[in-house]
Amino acid sequence: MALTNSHLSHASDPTARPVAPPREAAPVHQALPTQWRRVFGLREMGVYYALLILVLVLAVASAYTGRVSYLSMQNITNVMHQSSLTAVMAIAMTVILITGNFDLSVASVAALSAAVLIGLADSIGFWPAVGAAMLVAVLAGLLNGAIVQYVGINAFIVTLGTLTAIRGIVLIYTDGRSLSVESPEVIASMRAFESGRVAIGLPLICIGAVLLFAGAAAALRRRREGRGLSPASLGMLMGGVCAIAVGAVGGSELSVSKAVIYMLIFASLVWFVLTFTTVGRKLYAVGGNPEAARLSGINVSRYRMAAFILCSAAAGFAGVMFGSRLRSINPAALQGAELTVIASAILGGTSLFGGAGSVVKTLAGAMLLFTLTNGFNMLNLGANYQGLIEGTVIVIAAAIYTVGGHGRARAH
Amino acid sequence: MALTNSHLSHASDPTARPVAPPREAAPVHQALPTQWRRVFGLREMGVYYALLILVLVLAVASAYTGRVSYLSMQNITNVMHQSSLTAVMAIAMTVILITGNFDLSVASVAALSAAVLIGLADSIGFWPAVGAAMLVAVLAGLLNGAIVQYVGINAFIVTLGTLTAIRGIVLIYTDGRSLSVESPEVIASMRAFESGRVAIGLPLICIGAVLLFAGAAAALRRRREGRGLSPASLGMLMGGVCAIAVGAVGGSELSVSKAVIYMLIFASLVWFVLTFTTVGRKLYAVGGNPEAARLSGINVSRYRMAAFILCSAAAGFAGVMFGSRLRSINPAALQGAELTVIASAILGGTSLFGGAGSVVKTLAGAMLLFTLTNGFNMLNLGANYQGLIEGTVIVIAAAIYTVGGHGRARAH
Amino acid sequence: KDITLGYVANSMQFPYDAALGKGFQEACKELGCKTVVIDARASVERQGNAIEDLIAQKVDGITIIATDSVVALGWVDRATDAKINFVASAAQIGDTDKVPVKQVYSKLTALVITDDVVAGERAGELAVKFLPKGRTVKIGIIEGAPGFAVVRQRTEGFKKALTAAGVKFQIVASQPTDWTPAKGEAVCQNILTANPDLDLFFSHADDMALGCSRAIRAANSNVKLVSTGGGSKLGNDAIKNGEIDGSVCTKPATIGRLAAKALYDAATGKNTKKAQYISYDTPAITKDNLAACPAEW
Amino acid sequence: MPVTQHVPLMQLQGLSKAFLNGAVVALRGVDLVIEPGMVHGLLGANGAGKSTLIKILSGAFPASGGKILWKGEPVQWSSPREASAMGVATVHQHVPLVPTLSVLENVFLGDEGRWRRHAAYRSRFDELCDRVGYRLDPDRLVGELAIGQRQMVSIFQALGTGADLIVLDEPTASLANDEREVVYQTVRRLSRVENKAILFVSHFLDEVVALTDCLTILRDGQAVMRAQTCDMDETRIAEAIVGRQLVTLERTSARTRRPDAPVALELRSLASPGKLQPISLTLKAGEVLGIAGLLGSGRSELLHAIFGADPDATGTVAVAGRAVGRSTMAAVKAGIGLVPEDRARQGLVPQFEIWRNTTLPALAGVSWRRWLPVRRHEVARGAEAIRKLKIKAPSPEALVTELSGGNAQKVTIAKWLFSDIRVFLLDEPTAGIDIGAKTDILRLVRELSAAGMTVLIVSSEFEELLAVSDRILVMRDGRCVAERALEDTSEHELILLAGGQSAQPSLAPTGGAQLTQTERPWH
Ligand SMILES: Nc1ncnc2c1ncn2[C@@H]1O[C@H](COP(=O)(O)OP(=O)(O)OP(=O)(O)O)[C@@H](O)[C@H]1O
Ligand SMILES: Nc1ncnc2c1ncn2[C@@H]1O[C@H](COP(=O)(O)OP(=O)(O)OP(=O)(O)O)[C@@H](O)[C@H]1O
Ligand SMILES: [Mg+2]
Ligand SMILES: [Mg+2]
Repeated sequence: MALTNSHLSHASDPTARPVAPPREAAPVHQALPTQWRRVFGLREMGVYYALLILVLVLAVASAYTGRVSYLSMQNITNVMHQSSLTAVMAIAMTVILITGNFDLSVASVAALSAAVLIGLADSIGFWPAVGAAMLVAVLAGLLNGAIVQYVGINAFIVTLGTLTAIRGIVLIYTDGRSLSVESPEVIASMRAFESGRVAIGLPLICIGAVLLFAGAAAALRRRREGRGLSPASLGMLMGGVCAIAVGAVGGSELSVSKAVIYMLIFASLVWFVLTFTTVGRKLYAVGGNPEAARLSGINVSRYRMAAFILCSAAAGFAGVMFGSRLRSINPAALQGAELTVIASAILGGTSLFGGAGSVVKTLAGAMLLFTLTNGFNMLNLGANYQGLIEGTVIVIAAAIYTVGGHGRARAH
Repeated sequence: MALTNSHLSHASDPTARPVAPPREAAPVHQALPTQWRRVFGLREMGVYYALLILVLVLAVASAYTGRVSYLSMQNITNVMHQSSLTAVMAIAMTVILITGNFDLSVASVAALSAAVLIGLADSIGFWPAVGAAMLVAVLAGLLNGAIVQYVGINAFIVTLGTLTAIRGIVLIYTDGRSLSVESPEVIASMRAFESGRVAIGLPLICIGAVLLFAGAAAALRRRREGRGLSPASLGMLMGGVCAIAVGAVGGSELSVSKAVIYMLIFASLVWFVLTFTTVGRKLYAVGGNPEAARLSGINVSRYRMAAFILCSAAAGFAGVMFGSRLRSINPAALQGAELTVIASAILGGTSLFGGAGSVVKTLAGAMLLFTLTNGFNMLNLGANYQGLIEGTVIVIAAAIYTVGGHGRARAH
Repeated sequence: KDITLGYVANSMQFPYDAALGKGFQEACKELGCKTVVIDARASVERQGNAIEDLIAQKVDGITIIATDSVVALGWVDRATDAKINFVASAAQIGDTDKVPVKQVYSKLTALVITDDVVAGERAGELAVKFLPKGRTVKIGIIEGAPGFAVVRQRTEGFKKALTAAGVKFQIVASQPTDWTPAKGEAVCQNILTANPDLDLFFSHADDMALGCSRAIRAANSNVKLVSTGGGSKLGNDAIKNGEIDGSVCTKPATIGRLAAKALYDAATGKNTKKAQYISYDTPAITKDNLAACPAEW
Repeated sequence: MPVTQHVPLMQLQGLSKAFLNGAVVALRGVDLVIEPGMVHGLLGANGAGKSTLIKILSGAFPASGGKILWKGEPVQWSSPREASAMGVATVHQHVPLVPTLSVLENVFLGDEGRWRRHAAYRSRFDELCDRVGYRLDPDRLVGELAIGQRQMVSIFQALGTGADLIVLDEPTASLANDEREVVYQTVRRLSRVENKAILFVSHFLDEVVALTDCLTILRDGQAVMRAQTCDMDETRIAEAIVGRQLVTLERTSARTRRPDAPVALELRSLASPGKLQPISLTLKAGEVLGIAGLLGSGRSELLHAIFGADPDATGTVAVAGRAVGRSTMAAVKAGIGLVPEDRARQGLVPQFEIWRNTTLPALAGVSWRRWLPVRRHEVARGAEAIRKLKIKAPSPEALVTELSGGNAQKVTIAKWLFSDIRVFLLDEPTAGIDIGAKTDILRLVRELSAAGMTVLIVSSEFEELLAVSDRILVMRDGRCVAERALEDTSEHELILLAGGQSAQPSLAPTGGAQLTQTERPWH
């Protein structure tokens, strides 16, 4: 009697924690629906749903006002291009937030790196200048990390300080002028590095095929083991179909800028490390409970340092992309971008208290924010109303996943 | 650390500090010298020392460069006047941080309240407009608090959203233009309300006398009980002497603007409530461990709501002061001020994770930041170098108290 | 007696403000006076505090790029009450909606300014040359940030010129940036996607035009790009390369010099006239007459 | 019994530790020898220094003096990493786990492998489950687990490393009987079959006697006794721990019942969806109700529902005939107090000193005009708590984070002693409390009841329940499955009932019990 009862409550209310005795393993046949529900529940998928709803609303609105289709390939790749800089920083910010820290200085570091690139490229060439810019960025990360971890000052105030100080250095370095590159070779390298478009039709079809294959393999294996379809394999199958469809429709004309490619590569790398390696697990552990991590023999300071350095390096890379894109820099460049960066990460469900966050969702968060401004521009919404709408959408998007899921965010 | 657990480890980062915090306190016979050491140690007094050092450096520098004396009464009252708006918001921010929340929207709320004041004052008169402005601010606080506490969304993302949305409302309300007041009566009321100067020579002497008296009484009582001088009574005695000295030297010429008076009154009120009342104790408990507070019969949501409302009301009041001071409002007014506000609180040692913070130290933090810019202005430091210096000083000031005191983060 | 003059920039991070400060300092050096330069970092409050601090230092003259024109009225009053000469640079003092530019606030020593309505008109006149005749043309406007008076003034002048030339036009998009090239690029990209048949972009400043030109090139579009608030080094280069079709010459350093001169004359009693209106020529620039506008910022 | 090797696995020589610059001395020269294949019991009163010793030998922090020899070699580990690399695995008292990671990942948290999703982890986990004989869902988030399950996770964690020395700091304090049994079997197998050395800390003397081979008793940071367990019995151990004669608490058969006492607490179909089935109950003033059950049987949920801390709860709670609102504030106002089971998470404010924590629920009582707390009174109350509950702390000014586990637990109890509380809800009040203090607390419960207070006490030690309760309620799966008057039951029966075997169903509820049949149709 008791069992039936607790199982009933199990099935009928996934959010309430069942009182099932912990001693018995959850019966396999019962685990499936809840797993599905969790994976496709608001808490896990909230930010994607929010993004989807926004895109739908904008598509309908633009169709209604008789403009060019909002969902054109060009517009979608535009949004990706526009969000690429922020997304790169937001991905690294996710990592730093996962470790339980905070970095307000990213935008300043990016500006500094761009300034170094632009300032040096003419004299020492593009690639050496990129090296110098990245070096400067990494040093900034070292500085941040060392002060936070070894002096032990709160990350918020440290990076607020370096935000100001590094912006000051940019001002000193540029002496309040806009810098630009002159040399045609450098300009050519920059263009090749950043703005060149890459056809992605074929690669997309390949990736789709791989996904389909992997998904089918996983599904078959599970079938053989007598278990049903898992959400992961369904996801892979669906993703594969989508990729192939988009690739086939877009064909060889489908192309994105290199910035988007870099962003996607960086995101995949970080996602891979976080999801599949022990380094990832340790990063989550360091943020989730630093004391537990320390007692398990994890070098907490080192992982947190590494996150700071990664974050600044990513900012440096964003700066290099920024510099190459505009081939000039003014001292106010990227000012205030840190809030957009952090907002992307948090919209993606990253916890400010460490221990939870996901790169893919952060990406969705960034896309959400840039889709919004893109939508404003496409619909030519009055400048005065944009702030109100943007703020409201942010809160609503956050509400979608918060209200949907009680309890804790998963670490990935 | 005896209680290591994910909740508690946030309170004092265990990795940044050694696990066994060397603390000097203890058995009763030892209590006196250690009490002194604690009270005058860097951890407790760090921000005051930082402020003192900064003022000394600036005074010497300005004397050395032969400019008007930095420590002139006029300059000191100027700094107080300049910091008053930020200080009012920072004090309320301290309360919200103590309860373990966060409010990024203060600057927008202040701008909205100023806009309402300026927009309505001509038609409905100054005081009714003040009422309307405060009402709007309180509503904004209610909105923030309700979304955070009852929908359960993270305060950072909510207030980032309302920061944007409320700024959008300001933009819509002002239609992107500067508003200003015309009516001479309103201008007169505004001037009387905000900029009027109040002679404080006599009150200062009175306060000094009261302090001296209270300090002496406390010291005598302790003497009678056979214990030595307590730091508190010494503080009161010294404060009293200083107040009388300043009052006597400044005489009847000593005056500060009403904004400073309001700020001081607000600070004293909040300080009193936090330090001496049950409400204050509960606010600290709510931030220190919300679950424990809840299980001790404290209505956590209500206290956190109240903190949001207080914060927005303070922002509204700051907006009223701002509007009265400038008698006009530009839609971009106070943009970015939230970071200064939060920086003041955190420089004052307030924890971002709740449960610790002190109004007086926040005040010192705000003074520190404004003394710095004031010093730049007085010393004619190259504008390019200001950012770098300001950032560095912020980090150093934070270092002073962090490095000074390991361990024991007390509630106040 | 030593003469000390103060300059409070809106934000030194804008090359425009920095160039104005450079011109100001150079002129002061030539005139033999000291300078105090303060950066208000785009905050009204900070600018007010800076002016208070300058008054406390008893400088002989102050010039500012007002962050907020209306608010600045109060500062002018306060400074002149303390018998300090005040010159407004690059931005009007007083309610820009109600007071014409040339009606200078009476307590000011001088207003040294680019007339932005006129600059907008110059851009409009330039645009007319590039626009096809005989049909309603579609125009996209790349605004600065909301809340700035110049945003309205430049658009106003631009439209005035088009109307005067009898061009039939439709503003299909008018979107804000925050005066940065990065936002300029994004906004142009989006507007172009939404309106592939656009004829011309009008940008409120060279900075956004720079970003915009990248977007136009990336889209392989041949939409024209006209800017105002030009005369910057990067902008002139872009005009030379044909990335921007034309702009309007502005000269912040000249403004700084003129402001310093006006303050110096007032402080030394050479010219105590109040409420002078000082402006300079703002010609439209294209590839052909770039030499007429040596870049000052 | 395996052969004792000549070189002991670990040897501690003159270990000492001082906190706060010498103001608190936790260890004063402790010697300890740990041999493989032996279960070494480490005993001592609260604050004796057991956890400190363990933290030192697991590398969590350095000693102030003394030496650690590992397999005869002096070692000086400066981080937990080195200790675990050498082969020391530790279950700390305050279960440090990562709440945002799954059970599986917590178990292999420190593992050095390269891949996070390695299939081997799952098989190793299954193996561990089999080895221990306890199943946990590997994919649950640790943050969602109850404290007992978290305890099991950290035991798994220690076992997963394959260490030579396994240190268990009060592993059973938050466990119920069944889980305890699992731990005992594991410990026995580890030492007997796998020849591991075990250092075992516990306040339960029966399990110490049953489980350990030899023991060391600490008192005030000094080892006061070393012995083979077979030479000792519980009474002697208890005396050595507390340093005085202990009077055992006899069962309450001689207690005076007050059938005419007024009804103090009444529950009417109190329920919480998914957690608690409807329950109705009436308690008289002065009555002590024990609640028995296994881990996760819903006992805590019941107390939380009564206390208004469960927002989903339905039904009514009435104190002295008046219905109480559904909030903790209303509950406290009505005179209900709750001592939660998880002191760190639910009981204490870490930034507060002992005195601030003690007075938190009843600030008005120490305040001038109910809103200005008088510090003098508060500190006096803190001192009073220290005296009354024998809390080992330098002064009321000590921060609660500086107390030993048991002493922190006492502070959570002290919180309610001074307020105007009529109904006490005690959730595992004796968890982690030493044998001496345990009797003190049980005696306190009796004193409260004698003074007319009503007490609901949850304990996994049924003996304890039998010692103080008038009636005992048995819970399983969120339901009340039985109710027994004290005279009608025994520990054996309670264990059977809690575990799900039906004991004679004929025994009807007695006393003031009002278990309405309609609400429990399955009975
Ligand atoms: N971080 C610390 N700061 C100050 N004192 C501490 C600290 N940690 C422990 N102590 C003190 O050291 C003494 C020993 O504590 P320890 O935790 O070792 O006791 P224990 O024997 O484990 O007790 P329990 O059975 O209650 O867990 C106690 O008096 C405690 O107050
Ligand atoms: N199978 C389970 N699934 C989910 N949660 C469970 C399960 N078993 C127990 N719990 C947890 O246990 C709680 C219910 O048990 P509760 O803590 O009330 O039991 P208890 O009898 O007090 O046990 P304990 O002695 O551990 O406190 C729930 O809050 C839930 O978090
Ligand atoms: Mg212990
Ligand atoms: Mg429980």
